[in-house]
Amino acid sequence: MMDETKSLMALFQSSDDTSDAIDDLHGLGISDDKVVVMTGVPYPKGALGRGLEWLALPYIVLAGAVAGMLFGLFLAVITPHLYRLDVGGHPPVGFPPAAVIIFVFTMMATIVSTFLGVLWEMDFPRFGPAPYHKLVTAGYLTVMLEFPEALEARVRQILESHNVHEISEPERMAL
Amino acid sequence: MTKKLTRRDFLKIATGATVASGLAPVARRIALEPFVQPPEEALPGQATWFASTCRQCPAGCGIVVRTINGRAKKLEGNPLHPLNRGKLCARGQSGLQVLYNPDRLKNAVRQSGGRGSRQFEPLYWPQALDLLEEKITTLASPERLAFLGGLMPDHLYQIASRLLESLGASPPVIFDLHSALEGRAAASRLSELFFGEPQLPVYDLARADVVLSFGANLFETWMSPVAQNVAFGDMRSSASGRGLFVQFEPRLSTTAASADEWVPVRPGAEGLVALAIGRIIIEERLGHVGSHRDHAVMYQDVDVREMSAASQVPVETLRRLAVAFANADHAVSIPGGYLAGQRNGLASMLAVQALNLVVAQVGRVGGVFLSDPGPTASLQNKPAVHNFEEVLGLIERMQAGEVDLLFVYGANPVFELPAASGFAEAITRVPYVISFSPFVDETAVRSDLILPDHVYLESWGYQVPSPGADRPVVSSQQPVVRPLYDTRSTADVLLGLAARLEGPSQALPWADEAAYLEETVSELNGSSLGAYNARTPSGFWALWRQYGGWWSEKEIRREPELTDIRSKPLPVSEPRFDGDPQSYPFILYPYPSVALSDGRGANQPWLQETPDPMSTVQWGAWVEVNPETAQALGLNDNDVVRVESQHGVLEAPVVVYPGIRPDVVAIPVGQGHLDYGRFAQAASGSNPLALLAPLTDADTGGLAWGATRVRLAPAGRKQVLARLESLDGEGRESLD
Amino acid sequence: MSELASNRPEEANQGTEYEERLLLAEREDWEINQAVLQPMMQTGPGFWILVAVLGAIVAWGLYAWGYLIYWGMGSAGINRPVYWGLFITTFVFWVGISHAGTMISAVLRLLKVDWRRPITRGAEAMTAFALMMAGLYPLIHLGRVWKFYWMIPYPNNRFMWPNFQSPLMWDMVAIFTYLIGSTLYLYLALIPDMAMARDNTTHWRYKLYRVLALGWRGTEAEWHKLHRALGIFSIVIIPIFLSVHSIVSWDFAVTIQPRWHSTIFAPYFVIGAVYSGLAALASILVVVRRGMRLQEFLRGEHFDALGKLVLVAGMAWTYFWFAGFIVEWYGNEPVVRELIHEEVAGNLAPFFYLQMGANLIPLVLLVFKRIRTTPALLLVTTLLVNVGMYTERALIVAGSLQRNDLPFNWGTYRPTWVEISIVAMTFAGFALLYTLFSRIIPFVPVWEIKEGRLRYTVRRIGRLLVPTAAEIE
Amino acid sequence: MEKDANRSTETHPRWVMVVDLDRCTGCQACVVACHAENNLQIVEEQESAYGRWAHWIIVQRYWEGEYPNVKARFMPVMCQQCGEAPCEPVCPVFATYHNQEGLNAQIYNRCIGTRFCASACPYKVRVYNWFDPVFPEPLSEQLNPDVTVRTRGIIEKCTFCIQRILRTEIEAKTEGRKPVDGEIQPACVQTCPPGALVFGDLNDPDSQASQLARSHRSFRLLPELGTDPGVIYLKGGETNV
Repeated sequence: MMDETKSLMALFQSSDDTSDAIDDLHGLGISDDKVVVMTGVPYPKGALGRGLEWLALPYIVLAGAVAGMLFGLFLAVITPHLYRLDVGGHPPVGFPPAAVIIFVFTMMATIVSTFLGVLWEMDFPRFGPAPYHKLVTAGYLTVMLEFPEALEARVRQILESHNVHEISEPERMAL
Repeated sequence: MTKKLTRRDFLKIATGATVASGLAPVARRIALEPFVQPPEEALPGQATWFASTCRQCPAGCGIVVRTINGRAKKLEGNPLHPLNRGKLCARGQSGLQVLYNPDRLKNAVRQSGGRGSRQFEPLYWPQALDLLEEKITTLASPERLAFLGGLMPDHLYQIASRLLESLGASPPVIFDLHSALEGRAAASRLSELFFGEPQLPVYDLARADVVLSFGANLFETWMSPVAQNVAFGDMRSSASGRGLFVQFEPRLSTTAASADEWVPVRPGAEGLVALAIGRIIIEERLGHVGSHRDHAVMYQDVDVREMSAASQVPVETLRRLAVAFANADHAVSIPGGYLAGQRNGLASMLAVQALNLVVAQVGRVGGVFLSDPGPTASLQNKPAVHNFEEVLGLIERMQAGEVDLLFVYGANPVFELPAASGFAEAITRVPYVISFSPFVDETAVRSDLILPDHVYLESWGYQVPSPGADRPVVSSQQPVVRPLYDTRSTADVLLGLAARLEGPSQALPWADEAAYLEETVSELNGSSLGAYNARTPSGFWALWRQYGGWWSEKEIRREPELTDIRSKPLPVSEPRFDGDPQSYPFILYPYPSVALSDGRGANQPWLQETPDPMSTVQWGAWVEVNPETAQALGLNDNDVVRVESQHGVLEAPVVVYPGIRPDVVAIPVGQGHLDYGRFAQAASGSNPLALLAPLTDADTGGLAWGATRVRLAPAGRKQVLARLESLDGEGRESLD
Repeated sequence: MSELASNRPEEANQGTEYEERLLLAEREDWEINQAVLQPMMQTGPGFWILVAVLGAIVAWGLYAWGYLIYWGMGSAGINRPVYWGLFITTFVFWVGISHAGTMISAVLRLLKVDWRRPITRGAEAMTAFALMMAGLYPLIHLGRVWKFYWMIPYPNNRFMWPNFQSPLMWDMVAIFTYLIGSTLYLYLALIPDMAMARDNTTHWRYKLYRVLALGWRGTEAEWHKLHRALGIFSIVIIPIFLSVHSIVSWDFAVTIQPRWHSTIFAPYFVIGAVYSGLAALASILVVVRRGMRLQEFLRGEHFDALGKLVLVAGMAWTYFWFAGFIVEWYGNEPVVRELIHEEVAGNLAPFFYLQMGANLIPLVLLVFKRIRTTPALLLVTTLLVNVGMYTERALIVAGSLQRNDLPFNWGTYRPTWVEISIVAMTFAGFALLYTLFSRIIPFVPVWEIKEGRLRYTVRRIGRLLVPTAAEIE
Repeated sequence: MEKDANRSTETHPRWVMVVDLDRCTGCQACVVACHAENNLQIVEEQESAYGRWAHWIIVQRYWEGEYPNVKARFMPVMCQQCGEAPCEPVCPVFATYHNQEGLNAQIYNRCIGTRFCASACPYKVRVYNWFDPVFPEPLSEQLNPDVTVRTRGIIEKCTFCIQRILRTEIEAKTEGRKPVDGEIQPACVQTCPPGALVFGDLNDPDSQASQLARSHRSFRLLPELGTDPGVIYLKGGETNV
C-alpha cells in the first residue's frame, strides 16, 4: 500500500544492543533481508539477528578440483603418447609419476577455484558507491535498515531505546 | 677385414676423379632444423677421402683423410696400408691440428727486430729466394753452409743433399729428439754389427709366444707404435694362445702396464740381464735348439750371479724367464730405446739382440727379421738419423765461427738438445740462420729468416717406413687440401734456389717436387710384387696417390745373414752416470710423452688434452717418484719438487708413482715450450732436457739421455695437476 | 603522519603512548587499528638505510646472475661429479623456510589454537616470500635459462610435451601450486584489514588499500563466506605443503646416487622444513617486533608457544635424521660408509659437526622458558637452527655428490663468488620484500585479534581472574 | 638381457661395444679420435684440473700391488648406453631418451642444462659444457659437419658415434641391405690400434660383439645397479679359451 521506503543507518557499540534492536525491528515486521549488519569483527553465526543463507562455494570448489584432476590426467597420461619417447626402461605412463602430477594439479585447481569462488559469491571486487560507515572498522556495529516511511518514528524510537550511538541517513560512499 | 674395406676402397677410387673438386674452396651452408629432430639424423655434405702419409712421427703410417668442401675433417688409418692396417695413434689422429693450427706462419717472414725480437715482417717469396741466393753466393766457402734436419720426407732429404753436394757443402745433419729417445741411430748401428747393414729389423710381436722387451716402449713412441699395437692385439689372441710379454725397465711404462710381468732393472743394467739369461740358456742347454756350443764363446766372460747382483734381478727370475724364453716356439727379445740412452747402450743392445740368436729366432716368424725392400731400395737411399756426436761436431763448428749460414728444417734443436750442449749459445755465433718451420718454435725465433714449409697434409712426398713391415712398403704423401696460407714447400724452395745457381741447376733439373716425385716413383711401376700396376706412368701416379703408396701383395720376409758377431765374447759393460751418487742420489729418466712425443705435439690442443695413460694428467709435466722415496722426502701428490742436476734445475709437481724404482725419478719430455704457439706455451711444466748431461755412448755416439743423476728437494709449493683420476679415490677401482 | 586519518569518535581522548599501555583486552577497536597502522607509517632513516643496503646486495646479486648467464655455469664452483652445489642447497633451504607459514596459520587455524592470531600474517608472508626466492633457483641453476619455458606444458612448435616422469617437473608444478596457494591464502585473510586500513588512511595508501579491499564492508554474509573460504583453504593447503617438500626430496631420492636413494627422505625433508621454517619465523618475529614496536601484540606467550613448537619439530627432525642415519650406518654399503666417514672424520667433518651442533644445541636451550620468552636469546637460538639446517642441506646436496660408485670419479667442490653473491641476493631479497611488506600491510591481522578478544571473558576462580575462551567461531 | 631382447624387436639392433681389457694398451688413440669425430671442446689446463675435463671416453688406470710386484691395468670408460638408464627418466625435457636401437640418445638442442642426468648417472660419464667452446680460427675448420657443436650449459656424452651409425645404415639401405657386422665403426673403434674395441649388434647372435659378449671373461660395470649397460668388458690377464 505504501510506496515510500526509507532507509536509515544505525551505529551501535555493543552487540547485545544490536541484536535486541534487530529483534524488535523484526517485531515491527521489517523482514530479515531489509536488515544488513556491518561489523569490523566477525561475530558468531546468528549472533546478530540474520540467519544464514545457502552457499555455492563448496560446489564451485568441488568442480574446480575435478577439472584440475582431469587436466592432471591429460598431462600425465595423454601427453606421453602424443610424442612417444622411452626413458630408463619405464613405461610411457607409470603410476607414481602420474599420481604425483594428478595430485598436484587437483590441489592447484582446488585452491584457485576456492579463491575465485568466494570472490564470486561476494560478487567482489565491487568498488561502486555503497552504503557504508567508516566507523565500522573502528568497532561500531552498523545496522542498515530499509522500511516503509510510515514506520520511521517507531524505528527511531526502538533504536534509541537500545542506546544507539548514532542514527543517520546512509551515505553512499565509494569503496 | 676386407668387408670393412669395400666402402673405403670405392671412395678412394672415386678420389682419383674428384681431386680437383675436393680441393675446391670451402662453401659454407647454414640449415635450420626443428628442435624435435635430433641433429644426429641430419648428415650434411658428401665426404671425399684422400690417402696420404702421417708425418707426426718417423714411423710413416698410411692415412686416409676425410675432406668435405675442400676441408680436411678427419684422419683415419689407411686400411690397406701393411704397416698400420687402418689404425692410427693419438698423435696421428691429431694431425688436423697441425693443419689448422692457429699459430701457423701465414707467409715467409724476416725478423725485422733481429733474432728473438719476435717481430716478423712479411716477405714476398721472390724476395725470400733472392735473399737465399744472395746468402749462398756470398758465402766465403761452401763448407761454411750447414744444414740441420730433423724429421724430413725422403724426397726432401735427397733434394737437399743433392743441392748441398752440388754446392760442395757437407750433407745435412739429421737429428731429432724423438729419434734420439727411441735410439734410432744406435739401433741401426746394432743392425750393422749384427746383420751387416743399417736397416732396422722387424720384431714379430704378433706371432711370438714370448716377448722380452728391454726398455722398448712399444705402444707409445718407439719405432712404429701403431704397428706394434696392432701386433700386440694379435699376440694377445693368437691361435697359439695368449703370448707371454715381459718388460725390463726401471720404470713401469705404459707399455709395461700391458705386459704380463714387469721386471724393475737397475738403470742401464738391462744388458746384464740379457747376458745372464743367455748364459743360463747355454749353460743349462735350454730350449729346442739342440747344441749351444757355437754360442758359448759369446758368453764366456758372463757370470750369472754377478749379473744378477749388478742388475738387482734375482737369479730365480732370470732362470724362470730364461726357461720360458728358450722353450717357446716363437720368442723375440727387443732392445729398446732406453738401452740406447745409456753410456753402455750398444753393449746392452748387443746382449739383447744376442738372445734372439741364442734361441735361433733370427729370420723366423715370431722372431726378428729384416723387411725386404724389394724395388723400394732405390727410393731408400737415406741414412738413418745421425748421432748426437755429429750434432756436437756441428755445434763446435758453429761455436768456432766456422758456420756462416745455417739451414734448419724439421728440427727444433734449441728445445730438443740438452741445454748443456750449448746449441742456444752456438747459434748466436752463426751470422745468418734460416728456418723452414711452419711454426715459430724456439729455433725459428733464433733465426733471421723463416720460410715456412707446407704442413704435411698440404704437401707432397713419400716415405719408406723404417722399421718396415713384413713386406716392401712405400707410403705416399699428397696434398689433401689446398695450402691454407702463402707457405711454400721447402723442396720447391730448394729446387727454385738450385735453378738460380748454375752448378746445382744441372744436379736438380726438376721444375718442382711433384715432377721429381712422379719421375722417382715411376721406377716402382711394373714390379711383379706390386698390389697394382698401370700401363702409363700417369696412371701409376694416380693409383700411387689413391692407394697412399705402394706395397707388395704378399708377405716377404728376409733372413739376414749374420756377421761374425757370435765368434767373439759379448762385451760386459756396467752403466756409468753423470754426477756422484752421494750428492745426486737419483737417476733421471726422461721419457717421451705418449701424446707430445718429444714436444712437437705440444702445439696441438687435442694432444695437450690427451691424458697421460699412467698419471692421467693432461697438459702439464710432472716428476714421478716412488712412494717410499716420496715418503722419505715428505712429498705428496701435487707437491712441487725441485729437481737439480749438475747441469740444470727445474721445478714440477710430484706424481707418486708405484711403478718406479726408488732410486729413479721420471719426467715426461714435451712440455716447457717458451715459443711454438699459444697451446704449447699455455701448458705448465718444464723441459727435462735442461737437466741432461751432454753425454754419449762411446760405441754409437748416441745421446746418453738416461745417464744423468739428480737430487730432489721439496719446493714447499703445491700445484694441482689436471688429473682425470680423483686423488680422493686413492686409486681404488671400487669400494667393495 | 599525514596519511593516518584520525578516524575515531569525537569524544575519544587523543594522544596515546602504546608502549606502556595495559592489557590488549582493555583496548578499543579503533585504538588497536591505530596501534597497528601507526608503525607502518613511520619510515625513519634507519628504515631507508636498511632498504638501501638490501637493495644494493640484490643489485649485486643480479649482476652476478647476469655474469653467470653470460659466461656459463662454469663461473659457479660446480664441477664433475658435484654437478649441484649451493644453488640447489639454497633452493631446498628456502622451500623449507616456506613451510612454517602454512604450518602456523593453516594447522593452528584448524586446531583453533588461539595464540596463532597475531603471528599468522607474518608467517604467511614469510611463506610467500621464501617461495618467491626458492622459485628463482630452478631458473638460476639452468645451463640455458633462456630456454626455461621448455618445461612449461603447452602445445608448442617443438611438438613436445615435458617429461612428467622427471621429478623436476613435479617440483616446478608443486612449487608453483604452493606459491599460488599461500599467496591467495595470505590475501584472502587480508581483505578485512585492507578495509580497515582503507577507512583509516588517506592519499596513496587509501587508494592502494581501497583497491586491495575489493569493496569489503564487513556484512554478516561477507564474514560468513570469508570464514568458509578460509576453512577450505586451511584444509587444502596442508596436503600441498606436505607434498611440496616431499617432491623436493624426491629430486634426490629417485636417483641411485648413494645416500640420496632413501625412502625416509620425504618425511625427513618435510620435518626439517618445518623445523627451519618455525625457527626462521621466530627470528623474524623477534626482529619485526623490535623494529615495529609491536610488543603488545607479540608477547612472551607467543614466543613461548612458538619456541615449544620449534622444540617439538627439532626433536622430530633429530628422530628422522637418526632413523635414516642408523640404517645407513648399519647397512655399511661401501659408498655410504665412505660418505659417513667423510662426515665424521673426513673433509666434510667441520660441516657435519656444525650441522649437528647447530641443530641439537637449540633443543637443549629451548627447554628453558627463559630462553623461549627472552626475544634476544630466542633470536640467537633460532638463527643457530637455520645455520644448522642450511649446512645440512649443503651436506646432502654437494656433500653426497662428492662420492659415487667409482672412486676414479670422486671430486670436491668449492663455491665461487658468483654462487655466493647469488645466494646472498636471495637472502637480501627476502629481507627486502619483508621489510617493504611490513610497511604496507598490517603486520598483525587486526580482525583476527579482535575476533580473538570476542571469545574471551575474565572469569573468577577463587582468588584468580582467569581469561576464559568461549566455544565460538 | 632378455628384458632388453623383448623390448627391442629383432628388427631393431641393440648396439653394444665390447672392450677387451686384455688388448687395451692405454695408447689414448680412442680419446683423440673421439675429440676429432665429435667436435669436443678444449677445456684447457686450469678447468681440467678442477674436474671439468670434457672427454667422452677416458682410459682409467688402476694400480695393483706394491713395488716391486706392482701391476697397472687400463679400463676405457665411456657412456655405458644403459638399457635401463638412470639418466633418462629424470630429464624434464626429454633431452636424453632411449632410441629404437637401444642407444641412450642425447639431443643437444633439447637440453636446458639442469644437470639432473649427470647427477643421476652412476658412471659419471656425462660431460657438461661449463663454458662456450672456443676454436681459435682456423681450428673451427676441423669441426665435423655431421655433429653439432654444443654451446655452454648443455650436457653431452658418448653417442657411439650415432652419426656414423646412421650414415652407414643409410648407405646400406640405398644398396638395399642391412649393414654387415663390423661395417659400423665408431671413431674410437675404427682407430683402436690393438683392436681392443669391438662394436656390433647384440641382437645378432653371430656378430663378433655378441660372440665376445658370451665369453666367460665378459662383465659389466657396476652390474649390481641393474642398469643393463651396453658396454661389455672382457676381463684382462687370462686367456680367451
